[in-house]
Amino acid sequence: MQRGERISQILVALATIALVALPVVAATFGSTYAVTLATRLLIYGMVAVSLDLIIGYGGLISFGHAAYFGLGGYTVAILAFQLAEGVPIFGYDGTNEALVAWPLAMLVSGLAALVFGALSLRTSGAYFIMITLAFAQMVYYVFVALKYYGGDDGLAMARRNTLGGARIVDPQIFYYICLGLLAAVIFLVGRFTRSRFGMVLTGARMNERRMAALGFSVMRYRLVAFVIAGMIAGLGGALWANLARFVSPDMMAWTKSGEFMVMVILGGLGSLFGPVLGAAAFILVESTLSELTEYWQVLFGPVVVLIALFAPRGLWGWLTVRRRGA
Amino acid sequence: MTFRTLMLAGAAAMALCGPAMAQVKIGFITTLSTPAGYLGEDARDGFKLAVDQEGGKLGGVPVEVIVEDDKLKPADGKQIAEKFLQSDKIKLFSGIIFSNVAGAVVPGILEAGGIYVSPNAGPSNFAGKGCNANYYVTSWQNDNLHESAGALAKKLGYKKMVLLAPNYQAGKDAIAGFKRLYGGEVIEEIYTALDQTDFSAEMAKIRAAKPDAVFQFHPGGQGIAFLKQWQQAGLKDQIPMVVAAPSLEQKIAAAVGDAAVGVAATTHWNTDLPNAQNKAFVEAFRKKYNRDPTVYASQGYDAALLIGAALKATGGKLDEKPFREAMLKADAKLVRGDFKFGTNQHPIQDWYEVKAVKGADGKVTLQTVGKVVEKLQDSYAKDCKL
Amino acid sequence: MQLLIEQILNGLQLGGTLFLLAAGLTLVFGIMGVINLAHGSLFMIGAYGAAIVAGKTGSWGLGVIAGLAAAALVGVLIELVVIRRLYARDHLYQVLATFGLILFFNGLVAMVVGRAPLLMETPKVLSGFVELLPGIPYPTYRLAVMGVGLAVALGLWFMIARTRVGMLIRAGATHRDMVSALGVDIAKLYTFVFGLGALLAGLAGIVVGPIRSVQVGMGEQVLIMTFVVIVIGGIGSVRGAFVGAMLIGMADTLGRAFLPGLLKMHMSGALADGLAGALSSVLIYIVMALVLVVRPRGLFPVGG
Amino acid sequence: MSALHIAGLVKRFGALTATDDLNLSVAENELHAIIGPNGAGKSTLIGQITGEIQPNSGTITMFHTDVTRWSVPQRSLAGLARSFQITQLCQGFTAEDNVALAIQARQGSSFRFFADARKDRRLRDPARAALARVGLADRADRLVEELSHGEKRQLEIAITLAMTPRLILLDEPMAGMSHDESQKIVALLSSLKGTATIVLIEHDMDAVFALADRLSVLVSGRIIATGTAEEIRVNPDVRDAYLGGDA
Repeated sequence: MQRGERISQILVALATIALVALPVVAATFGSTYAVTLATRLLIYGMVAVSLDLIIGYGGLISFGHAAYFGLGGYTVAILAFQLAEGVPIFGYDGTNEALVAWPLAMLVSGLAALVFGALSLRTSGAYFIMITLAFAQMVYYVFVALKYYGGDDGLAMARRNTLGGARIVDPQIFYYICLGLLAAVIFLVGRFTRSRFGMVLTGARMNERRMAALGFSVMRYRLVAFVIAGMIAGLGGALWANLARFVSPDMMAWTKSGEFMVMVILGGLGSLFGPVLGAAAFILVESTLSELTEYWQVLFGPVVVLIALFAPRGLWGWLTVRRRGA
Repeated sequence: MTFRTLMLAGAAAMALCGPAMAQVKIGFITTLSTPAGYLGEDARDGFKLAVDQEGGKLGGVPVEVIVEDDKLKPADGKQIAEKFLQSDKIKLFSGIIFSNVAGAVVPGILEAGGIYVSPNAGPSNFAGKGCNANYYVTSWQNDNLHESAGALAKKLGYKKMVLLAPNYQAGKDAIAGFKRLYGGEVIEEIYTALDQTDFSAEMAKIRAAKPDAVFQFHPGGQGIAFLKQWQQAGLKDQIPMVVAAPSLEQKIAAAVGDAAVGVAATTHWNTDLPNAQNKAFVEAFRKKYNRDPTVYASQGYDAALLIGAALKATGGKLDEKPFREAMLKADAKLVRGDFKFGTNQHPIQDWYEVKAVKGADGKVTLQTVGKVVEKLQDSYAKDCKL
Repeated sequence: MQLLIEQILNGLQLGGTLFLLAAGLTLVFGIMGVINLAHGSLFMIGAYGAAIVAGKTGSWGLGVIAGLAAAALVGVLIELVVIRRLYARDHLYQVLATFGLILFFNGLVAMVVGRAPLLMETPKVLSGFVELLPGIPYPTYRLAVMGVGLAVALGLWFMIARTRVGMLIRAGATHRDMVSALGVDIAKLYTFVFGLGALLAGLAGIVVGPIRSVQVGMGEQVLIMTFVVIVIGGIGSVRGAFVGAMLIGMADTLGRAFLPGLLKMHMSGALADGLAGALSSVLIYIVMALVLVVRPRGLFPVGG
Repeated sequence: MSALHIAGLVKRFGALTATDDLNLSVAENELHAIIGPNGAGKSTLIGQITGEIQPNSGTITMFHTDVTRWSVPQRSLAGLARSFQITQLCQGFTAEDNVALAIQARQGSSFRFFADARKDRRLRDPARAALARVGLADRADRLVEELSHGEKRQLEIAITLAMTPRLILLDEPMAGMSHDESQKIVALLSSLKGTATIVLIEHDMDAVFALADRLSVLVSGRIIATGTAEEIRVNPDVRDAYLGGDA
């Protein structure tokens, strides 16, 4: 354990240095694409961390996490759209200000997570997986049918949100904003998981019956975790909308939820930093394979199967924990 | 171990396509996976055929076509475009099949100073106010597909019709487009669900509504399912059907078989168009790929020919003004016949009526019946300030 | 009135198709506890096998045999290579591994067979109509689909309730140790059950081939709906799958048939169209959510 | 005053009546043992006392409060603590974590998100004390999965004690223990007598007769006799139904 912790600390330190230095290095090589790509990794990493809170720590296998990601993105895009069109929404003119739009995105995703979570958490096991999927599908189809916001074609954002009135066009600045927010998310989720709340959440995963007998109403703790995860995913969606300056129902497709799950497991369940690594590895492997061959699925599918079969601890566990006798 | 080696392989692959070469690179972002993968495959193969016929050149300029699968996900398409733009320094793009992918990808390309030549999708938001000097559509503006079908329904004398389309943007555009040139009475508009594969409920409704004819827009697999079920429901011999090209192209006809026979469709290209270029194209395509080309293959081919004509005039330079001047001349003999760009850089072209017929070999193919509309231009061009 | 009867028939027919898909899925889940997302891939393989062989030989019968054999064979193969390593694992890993299998099979079929949809015609005997009620000609093939669904339901019931294999299956679901103690090779039993599930998926693929499009990714379009069915019915319950399939078939068909009209009575046309479209798309999910909120383990819960 | 009062309790599973008009009263600070042959309905009874199983009819009263419709956590917070027949522990946590959770449950809401629970002395000190009481002080930092079977049983009891309960329900606490380990538990339970109400379900007759103030005999879902060890030993119904049935 001790040794594993030291390795983790070294890895995190190295990764932090690399991530902070990345735009500078990229600039010297004249590669702006590296920054865009890295920003994407940070955002997916953030969503994966949020999903890890409920899957890895809470043991709640949500197959609909993309819904909260998408709702966050749509909130930001719709607010900007309403402002641009000059049409108020629910009596509100809309906004292009990140300090307003991003918290609102988290609020919308959090509210959705509250409602869907409260209903879903009545079930467990495979039923929970399927009902979370069902709710995500509902959101997906609603946005497909919302012609006013582009329906299936999606909704473009003419420009990025402003942050405190300042424009954030520069990809490097936007990258650092995402990096800062990801660091904040990891810090907070890390605190949550070690707190009393986290002990209850984790304990309920390990033995729900025991926790109930101790006097914990586990559903309430799970619901709060579900809402927190939804809010973080919503923030991720808001950032994504700003990065891509485009949202579409595709953000909430069930395959997207599946991809987030792959990222979490690939990185390592319940490992806090692992999901970020998992997101990075996922995107790199997928894009590399689809560059190599148009039949990338034939290679990528087995990779996913192998992860599921042989990498229960994920990349992070593989890097930090040395198995006995190995 | 697995991941380390994979990532190394990936890094090596990325390193290989690093430095720029003297040739013109064309980023071809298209849909190769998902059920709609055959559309992108054909567009790509048509495009590549034109390049291969010139021995790796277009208009005498060496080109490298870099193809990648957008997986029918707008975000993935955008990601690929960014990589092409920023990492591979590509300026010239083509290949996108679906409007939603185009909606996400095209603005980024144009802002970065790139040029986009569409071989398929022609969404309305880039045709009117949103038109752009570096954006060309060589296929059709989306509405044209359905406008021509509306014109055909009018020509065939159908007075009362039922219209069906999926409940998303393209479906709604289809019905609006159809009505523009149809002019007759629409008894009912029925919207089907995305991914719906069983249409029995809708067909019972149509039977009850007793229209003169029906227009439906369901591209790809949905269209195949619709035609099969239409025949099984016994409606094929009772109610005539009019469709636009995406709902009945060569592959759909082959996959549906008997159920397609007798259905009327409109298209701007067909295998049997009698011009010399087309005959040569169809023959070359069959020879190279051992299958019949679809309308998507013809569009990929024509897009390549138009790019080639422009490259020839500029000597491979992609500077905005000369390239645009050359491109707009459309100085190429296209397989579809006459072609002109409108002011919004979308096509002005003829539309034909085709019918599915069963050949002596039992295969169902599309046969051209005649022209439906001549020199059709889209209704958005007037809003374009170019 | 005629229209209503016809739409109810349509609902039953869709339910029959869904049941064919759901039966194999629920069987595999009920007995081995495995969530198999790749069920849709087996469905696709069945349809492809049948379409290719029927197309080459011109014989529908040979096509059916080929489709069933292909699906069962691939099913047994993935059980031996992948699925059996997942029995003791968390659902999470099952979802993940079978998600990977979907990608693999979609890529493989596109690579080997090609991306274009395949031709699969209705068998000649079944291509006519039957006039069930005056003025409602109903496609023979669709009646046949209902018949196959019903036959599979009865066959499964008979097998599970009345045969030795069925006894072992029932016992294996609840008392693994006991079955092992009886000297039955539980690994073989599981391979058999998974193969049977695959066979049923393949059968569903063959049956819908002439109604729908035989193409890459055809499995995923129906996969989620199938999961909705078995979740409503109670995962693992064949009876539940039957009831769930009928319920969803009805809800989906009747929703699409009558919702727009109902809404138009109360609001403007365009709004009604939009709302009806969205509502009928999500109707089955609403039904599922309602059922689960009231009965968190489905209509026919299985096991303790 | 009775700590636990059960009246007319009925639970049916289909055709099977697992609890059949059961009546039971346990006085405050009494150690009350429930014995019965296999299949008598002990698990179902425990399930209903703890709230995991809802009865078809009848009432359960704890310290004069009707708790029949209360949830498991509600009953726990009202002062009921139980040990499980088959150990129910959080496997991935250390022994101390497991006990600390029990203490945490008694310190109000756990919606506290920021402070590190493992460095919280308000949780850790009492947890160590409870572990020391059952003789597990030196195993505090071990993961549960590394403990022996007997140690897990001891941990179960440490958790139960840490809940500072008014009513303790022990479901076969000595099952699978060695003789020495059982003796330790018997000594521990004796030391608890008089400080809390204990309901003990146990197969080890020596332990039961040594510890219990009173015994109830459960057969086919009914209590057929209640009394002191002596009374039960000579009760002809018990001999007939219980000991006879066992042979």
